Amino acid sequence: MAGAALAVTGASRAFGGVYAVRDVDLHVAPGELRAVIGPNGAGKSTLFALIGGQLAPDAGSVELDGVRIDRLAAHRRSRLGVAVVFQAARIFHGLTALENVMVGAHSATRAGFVAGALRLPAHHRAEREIQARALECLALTGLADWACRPAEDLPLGQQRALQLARALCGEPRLLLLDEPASGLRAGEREHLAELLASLRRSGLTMLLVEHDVAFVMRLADQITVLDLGRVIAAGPPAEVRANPEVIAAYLGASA
Amino acid sequence: GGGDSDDTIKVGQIVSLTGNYSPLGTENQKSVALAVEQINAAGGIDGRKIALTVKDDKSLPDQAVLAFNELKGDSDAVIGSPFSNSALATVPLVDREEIPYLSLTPADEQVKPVHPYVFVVPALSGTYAEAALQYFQAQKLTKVAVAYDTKSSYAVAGFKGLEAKAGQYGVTLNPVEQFQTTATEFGAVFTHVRSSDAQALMVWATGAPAVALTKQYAASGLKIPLVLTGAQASKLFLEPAGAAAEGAVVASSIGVVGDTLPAGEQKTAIEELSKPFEAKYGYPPPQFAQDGYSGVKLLAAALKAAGGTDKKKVRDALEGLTLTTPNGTYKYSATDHSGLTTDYIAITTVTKGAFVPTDYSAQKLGGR
Amino acid sequence: MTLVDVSSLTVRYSGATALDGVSLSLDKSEMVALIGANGAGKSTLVKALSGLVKADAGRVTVDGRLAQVPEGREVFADLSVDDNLRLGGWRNGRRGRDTSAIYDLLPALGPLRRRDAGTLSGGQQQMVAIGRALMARPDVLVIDELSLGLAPLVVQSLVDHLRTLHRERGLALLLIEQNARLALSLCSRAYVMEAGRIVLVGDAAVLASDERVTAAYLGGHYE
Amino acid sequence: MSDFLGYVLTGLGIGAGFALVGSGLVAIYRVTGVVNFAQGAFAVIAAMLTSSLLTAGLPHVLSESLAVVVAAVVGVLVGVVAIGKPGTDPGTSLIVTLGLGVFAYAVEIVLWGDQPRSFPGLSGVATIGGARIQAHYLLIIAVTVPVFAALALFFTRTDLGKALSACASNKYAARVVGIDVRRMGLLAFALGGALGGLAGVLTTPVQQVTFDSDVTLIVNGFAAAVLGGLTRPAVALAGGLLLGVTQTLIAGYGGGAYQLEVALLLMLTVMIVQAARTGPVREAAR
Amino acid sequence: MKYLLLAVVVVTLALPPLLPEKQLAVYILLGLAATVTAGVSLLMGYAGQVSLGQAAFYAIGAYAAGLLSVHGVPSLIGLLLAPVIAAVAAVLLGAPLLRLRGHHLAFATLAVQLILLSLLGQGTWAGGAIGLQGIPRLSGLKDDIGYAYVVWAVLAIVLLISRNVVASRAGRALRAAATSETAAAASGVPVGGYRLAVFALSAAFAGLAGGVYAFYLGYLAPGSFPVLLSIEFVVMAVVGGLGTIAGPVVGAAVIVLLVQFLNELGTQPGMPSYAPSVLSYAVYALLLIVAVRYMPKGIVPTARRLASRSSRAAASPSAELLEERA
Ligand SMILES: Nc1ncnc2c1ncn2[C@@H]1O[C@H](COP(=O)(O)OP(=O)(O)OP(=O)(O)O)[C@@H](O)[C@H]1O
Ligand SMILES: Nc1ncnc2c1ncn2[C@@H]1O[C@H](COP(=O)(O)OP(=O)(O)OP(=O)(O)O)[C@@H](O)[C@H]1O
Ligand SMILES: CC(C)C[C@H](N)C(=O)O
Ligand SMILES: [Mg+2]
Ligand SMILES: [Mg+2]
Repeated sequence: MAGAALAVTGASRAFGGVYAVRDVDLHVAPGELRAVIGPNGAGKSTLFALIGGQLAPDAGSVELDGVRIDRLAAHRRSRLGVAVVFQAARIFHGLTALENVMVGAHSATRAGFVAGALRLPAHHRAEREIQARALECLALTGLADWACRPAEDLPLGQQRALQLARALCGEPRLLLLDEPASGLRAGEREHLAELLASLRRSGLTMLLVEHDVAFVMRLADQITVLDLGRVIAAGPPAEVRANPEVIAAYLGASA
Repeated sequence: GGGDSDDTIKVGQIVSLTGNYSPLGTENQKSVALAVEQINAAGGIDGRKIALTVKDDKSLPDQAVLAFNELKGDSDAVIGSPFSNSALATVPLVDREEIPYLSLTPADEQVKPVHPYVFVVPALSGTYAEAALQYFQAQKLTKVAVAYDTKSSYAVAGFKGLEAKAGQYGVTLNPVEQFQTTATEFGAVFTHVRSSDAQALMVWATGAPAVALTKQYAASGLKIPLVLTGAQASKLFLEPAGAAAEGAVVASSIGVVGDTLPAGEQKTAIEELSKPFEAKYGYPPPQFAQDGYSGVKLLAAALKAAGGTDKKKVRDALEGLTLTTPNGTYKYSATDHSGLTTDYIAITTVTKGAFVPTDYSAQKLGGR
Repeated sequence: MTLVDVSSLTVRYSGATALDGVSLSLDKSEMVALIGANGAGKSTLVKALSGLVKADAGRVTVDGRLAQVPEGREVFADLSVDDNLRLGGWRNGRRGRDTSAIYDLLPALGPLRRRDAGTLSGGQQQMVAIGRALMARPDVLVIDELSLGLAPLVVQSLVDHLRTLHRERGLALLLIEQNARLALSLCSRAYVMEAGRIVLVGDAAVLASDERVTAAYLGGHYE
Repeated sequence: MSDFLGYVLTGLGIGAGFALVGSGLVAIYRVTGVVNFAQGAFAVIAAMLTSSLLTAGLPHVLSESLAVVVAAVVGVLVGVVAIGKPGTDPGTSLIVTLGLGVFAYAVEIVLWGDQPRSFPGLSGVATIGGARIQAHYLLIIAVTVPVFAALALFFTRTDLGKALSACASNKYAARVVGIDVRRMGLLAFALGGALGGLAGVLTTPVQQVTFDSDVTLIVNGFAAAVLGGLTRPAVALAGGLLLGVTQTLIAGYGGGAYQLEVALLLMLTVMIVQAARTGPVREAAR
Repeated sequence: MKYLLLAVVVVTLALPPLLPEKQLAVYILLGLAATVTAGVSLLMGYAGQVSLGQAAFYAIGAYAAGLLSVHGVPSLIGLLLAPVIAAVAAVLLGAPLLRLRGHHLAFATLAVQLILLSLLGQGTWAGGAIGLQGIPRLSGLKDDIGYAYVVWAVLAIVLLISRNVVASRAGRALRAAATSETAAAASGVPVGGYRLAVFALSAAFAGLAGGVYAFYLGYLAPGSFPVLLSIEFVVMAVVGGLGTIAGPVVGAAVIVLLVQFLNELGTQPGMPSYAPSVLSYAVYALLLIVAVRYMPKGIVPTARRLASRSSRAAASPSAELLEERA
């Protein structure tokens, strides 16, 4: 499935009078992997929440392939193809890893209460398909062995990977990744980087927040830098990395 | 099927042994048991002893219905709950099952219209109301405030009784205050009464709210008489209410003031209960004990007259019955299933923790 | 002098064995790194050090005051940042609750001191968790994921601060850090865990060039 | 006008009683995250006990104080059962307190029967601005206000208070910084028990208690406390007073006595409005 | 497992004619309680919502069926409308109430029940405090044995529906939303709508049971639906095991039979009049506490675990887990 185009225009969101996101413009082309970086508290997660539907913007608009989505509830945006990997591991306790991932495909089928309650064959068929797809996604994220374990028993790193598998199971067109590599070791990071690269090759549009600068530099097509809720720089990785303002606010000498 | 082949007479009793109406129910139960004991000790009715089965309705109408359903299979007669709502819930089943039912609660609806198998033992709410109105008229109290519990059929019937006959006795009711059985705060009632020109406050309630109201009344600063009804004619009201009850006017069955009656048939009937009751329990039988005891007496007389436990015959016997009990002299008939008139209601004042007939009542009672 | 001594520690979670006969020690003023893949059992070991999980076998002894930065931040979400920090000094009595040094170290927290910690961004919360642990003025500081969610600049200054504390106050440190290179450069000794066991232990500099380590924990690291 | 003042004053007295019941809920919730359904039982037990002690000839104040102490002890017992086992989540504890509340019925009926009880309080009537109010209501207000002030200061100004609050905020983190969560929880239950007991002994003289009065008590107490989000004592006091005054005004001017219903509707409205404003509860980000 | 199920069915069908009248009544009330509890279990176990007012929907169903038939609507139609009306009431109430969570929702449902009871107690149209009388019996059903079969058929249907819902896509989504609404919504689950749907479904179960109750007893009063009854349903659900299909039946059976037994015990001569209530209060409480402390998942899951531990023949644990919810 082809990735969608995202256009955030003039988006703002304040908490108790303090802007977390202020007048942000962000245009992402289909199939692009856009990184968003910036200091802690810069507004990256808030921006993601405005796109994913966890928060409503005070001003501005969010468009997906030219359709305004900023007034839609989160579950409707999911149906339009927006998927999220949260900064905190928001997994479903009491469900197995496999079931967690199957929930990710919720929008992909329509079978509702009645079909379920009456056990219509259509429901069965859909369930089988989703289960197969979920197993694939678990394999893709290296979680195949965990499929039947309760999700809360997974170590934190695996829980975050589980979120990614869940997001992928819904076959999204826009994937929001909030620090997907945090807590991962070098080997696992490498694995994740390869996975993201292959997803980009398949045409998925992605938005990536990450503090591992090297990881970002290697993967991103374009980088947008936020500070205090505003965009302070945007452009290709090399350019952003050399921007003195970005170095002063975020990267420091080490990068 | 009835107990005709058996040689005991099976009587079921539905009674509130727990819950809000248990102060009434426990007294009902004691006196019913006492009466049955006396009858059995004297050889039963035509040689047949009475076997009593007691069911607790927990002061809930639906429990009374369940209890009746359990009893209906093998009871020759049923003595009913002291809780008016329980009784009213049971009445339709009595109609269906056609078992003689002696009700120990006064709500008027039980006998208006007449239900063939339902007979009421205490004086009706309406009768209490009328007795109170007669008292008001005699005391020249023409403006009376009323407060009543909207969730007790007894209280509602009492209020309706007042309303229906107030004009006749030259009494106007104002203000009229409503509360629920669960109410605990009556400040608003008193404030309304205070800002009216009412000369007395009559309260229709049973159990907890009556006690709470009486206590708060004492502290309210209101000086007009507080008039209560038969539901309070018991130590189970006097004790919790304590000093706050002093001076309250209480309408009760004459049995409660038995001591003060002149010797005679009525006094003998009362003492038949009060002597053994007091010996056994250490206090004089309250209103509800009078009701229970009278109920068994009425039933026994009817069984004897009917010559057995055939339900239809017992019913017919009840309708033709005239009998003096601690509650007064009953005259049931086909059109009147409530035996008592205002003559059998005493108006008392709580004095030093006891019910003492008012001069008004003493005169009436002594004059008979 | 040994501050922390873990010997043959075994911990099981309803069936699964998370730690299997782990032994580890930490001397006074020693900085030790603990590295290992996801699920190796690092966090379980940390929890066992503070008695937050029970040992099924083996022994843990801690001599001196131990404070930890738990995995997953674990701030007091509806308490203010300042109260979060003060509670870090709970065991120190009243005098130990002056928070100003923390704001000097983590200036980003200054303007947030009255905010409920639950409303902070992920990285800001991580700073609170670290500040809270420092408030305990510990002899041993255990950090389960130092740089998690922190901007590079902040990591830098924290690392500098840990060095200073080590130098000036003799702080001992047990560090779990996703960036193994960083951990090995800061610490003098390191343990490597796999599947609930210690598989390697030794001098940090030596381990940093051990090929078994470089392959899994340093190899593809982008720094 | 003096009628109005009378209603308001009485309402404040009644409301202070609600607030006191609510304060115990707040104390326990703020520390353990458990909404204690057995809270009404503390009040009932203390009230029943006071009536027994007074009947046995003990003087006032001593009887009431003893009853409050016993209520605190009962609080600890409830706490031990409800949160004693490590790893019990607040939802489960809530269900346990529900069970304990019902268990209290059994104990109360055996000890004191199922009939209402009461005992005399401060007698006499005070006249304020032409309005009459039972003196005892003034006593309730006079005790409640300082209790709430102390509670608010305790939770927000003292380190122990903050440590207590930390337990509900994040139990795990509390253990991490070395707070003994279980002990703090039991302390909270003791405090809740004492506050519940205080509510019981103070309000009973103007009402009366039955073993099952706890439903009314807890509904009113919860309604008061919920205004403060179950965590802020000062707002809970305001909530209780508002509730009390609303009830007496409705009884005074509306006729009928839908006291409990008013409390319920008010509580529902407040909760729904609050929920609509704050959105779904914040999820622990683990 | 198959055989166990078959045995249960056979016993259930064989029992009514064999039971004495009094035990038959217990059997019927047990079936009704299990039906309502199935809804509570669904709500608590799968949607993470605690309802302390489930008896309100039981009452709504009962009064709906009762009032309709008292006003001449054929009893069968009354019975069918009972769950519908209860569900509609649940949707109307749930729309605002389900914004609340956890203890707030618990209190709100309790409040709703108290208000409903008060309305029923005041409303003369509903028979007021005395109750609604003269409800006819279900057409064609004269004796209690018939009701026993109706009740257990209703229970079977309700259990089947809940099993299917739980195993379905919707059920999985609900379980997910119970721990993280944010993540569930982000995965496309219309959390609010689903919550309302289960709330309505559980109300429909209660309403259906209420309808049967109305015709069985022929009389309804507000007092038949006390708050304690709602608590009882929660206790049954928790004791039996939340989120299991057999749990509600086991929980209801344990409690109803125990309370029945204690009632017998309490009404023995020589026992004080308060004995029955004291014993039953004590038993709810102790059962609940013991269950929560020593069988935190309830009887059914605990028994299942013990059984699978003893029969080592069971398939690999992962296969078992895959089967679990299916
Ligand atoms: N619910 C809230 N109430 C008040 N302030 C908030 C809330 N949520 C976020 N903020 C504030 O908004 C700002 C932006 O937060 P956000 O989470 O978007 O930062 P971020 O860029 O993702 O940071 P990090 O890299 O640390 O995750 C922060 O200062 C944060 O404290
Ligand atoms: N509460 C729990 N219940 C069951 N198993 C658990 C639990 N917590 C951890 N485990 C298991 O214990 C093992 C060790 O987990 P631990 O969290 O200690 O690993 P870790 O090395 O810290 O991983 P990470 O790098 O992801 O933080 C894992 O296999 C995990 O599945
Ligand atoms: C006078 C009593 C025997 C009746 C009781 N007051 C009732 O409400 O039913
Ligand atoms: Mg963020
Ligand atoms: Mg870890």
